[in-house]
Amino acid sequence: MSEYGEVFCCIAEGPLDPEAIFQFTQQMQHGAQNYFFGAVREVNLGKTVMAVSYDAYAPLGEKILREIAREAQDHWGKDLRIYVQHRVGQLAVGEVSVGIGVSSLHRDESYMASRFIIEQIKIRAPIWKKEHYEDGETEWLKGHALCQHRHKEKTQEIKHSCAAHL
Amino acid sequence: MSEYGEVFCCIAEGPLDPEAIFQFTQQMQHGAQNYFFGAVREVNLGKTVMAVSYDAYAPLGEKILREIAREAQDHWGKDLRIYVQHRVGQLAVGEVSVGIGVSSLHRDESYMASRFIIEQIKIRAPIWKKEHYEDGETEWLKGHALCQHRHKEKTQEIKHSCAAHL
Amino acid sequence: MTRVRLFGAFRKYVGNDTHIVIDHSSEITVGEVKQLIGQALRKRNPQFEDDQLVLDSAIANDESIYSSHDLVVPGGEIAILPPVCGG
Amino acid sequence: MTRVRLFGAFRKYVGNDTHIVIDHSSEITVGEVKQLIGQALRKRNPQFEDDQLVLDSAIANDESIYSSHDLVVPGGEIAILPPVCGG
Repeated sequence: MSEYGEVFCCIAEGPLDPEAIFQFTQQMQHGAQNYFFGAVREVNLGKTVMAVSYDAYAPLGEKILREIAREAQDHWGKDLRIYVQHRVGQLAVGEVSVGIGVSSLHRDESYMASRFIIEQIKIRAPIWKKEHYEDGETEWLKGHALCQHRHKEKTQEIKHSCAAHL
Repeated sequence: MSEYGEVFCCIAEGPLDPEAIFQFTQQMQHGAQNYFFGAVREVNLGKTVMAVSYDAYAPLGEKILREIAREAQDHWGKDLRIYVQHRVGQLAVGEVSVGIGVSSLHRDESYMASRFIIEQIKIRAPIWKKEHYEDGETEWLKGHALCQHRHKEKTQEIKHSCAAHL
Repeated sequence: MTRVRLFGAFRKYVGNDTHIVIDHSSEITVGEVKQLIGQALRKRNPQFEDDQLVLDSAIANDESIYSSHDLVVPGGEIAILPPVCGG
Repeated sequence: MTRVRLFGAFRKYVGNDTHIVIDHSSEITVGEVKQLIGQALRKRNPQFEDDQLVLDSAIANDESIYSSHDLVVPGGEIAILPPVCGG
């Protein structure tokens, strides 16, 4: 196939709707769909978490999500159909913060591309989280410094120079 | 956690309900959920497929699915919650034939266990498919010979001796 | 006598039937079972020639797959499982 | 003058504000921008001491992340992005 499959990337407050993600992602010609959902965990680094507040730079973030999706297509198949959604705002324990849907011709690409996307989100998407603990304390979590090397049209290079976790 | 997470395995005619799979799989304490859906592809080995008929030995098949799920728990975390469903009967192109849901504490286990389960299904589950082509012909597809070595309580050994694709 | 349930590619040799019957009065090995199944299939449908499919198949019951050292006692029901291709 | 949007851990130093302002009248490097941001944060909130966080952060606009060789022209809006931890 010579045309890129459709990509939907969104950073927003509203909850994720699995049904909508399934509807967007599935494609007649494809034999495989993989979905990943990340949710707020009750315990992180030994502390009991009550909620997590997500902060995001949405315009740049959505652009970076689209870049990541495009890299996945260039690597695992242009025809991949990809849905990526990340929430912002305060989420309770158990709530889904990130959802990824990938449909592809065969199963390998759907797993690989989905995994690639979540790993890249964690190191490249301008999103931050503040944990709210049971004792009332809050803490902005440490994270991955963003890559500040010039990388237009140099995807492969960046992947090595910035140690993206491929 | 010392107790095994809940496992649901089913081989049946009815269509898969993503919402039901999602409801079963998600778990409050877990930070990750992975879902895989395999669907009937329009083209296989260069031939245009109109439909696929799945035949299965359901009682043994469900038992083997439960064994596979248990192996995934023993390998990636007892607490994994696992849903596996495979359809039988005639499915049109695009219809989902197999669905897998895995929820786990962290994302790595959910991807790895899900992938393990689908790979094992393909080589161990007593399920067969007959493709229906546009010219009216049908063909039972070649497959993987089932392992006939004794393997009670010898999961590790079997994985090597029977070349399960881990 | 043992009833043998057929799956997958074996179905095409027996019309709408789901089983064939093999005749034996004592315990026999999985290898002998397969030989009897091949003979019974040929008897049921002279077009059956795929002895390799029988050799590549496993013998099982609802609970487990027989290992090549297991014996099959007469009077029960077993299944012959060709190479699988689910998913 | 450039408005600087703050995210993540920087927010805790500025109450309900979302931006600080840095004062410059000509193009400056990303390194100089970061120095000015550190000064502006300390002026805004004397408790700010996390110069390492500023050094570890990236400078960006809605479209892209500045490389360390880029220059920032006055009069616009940029953002300072601490190390990220989405997902």
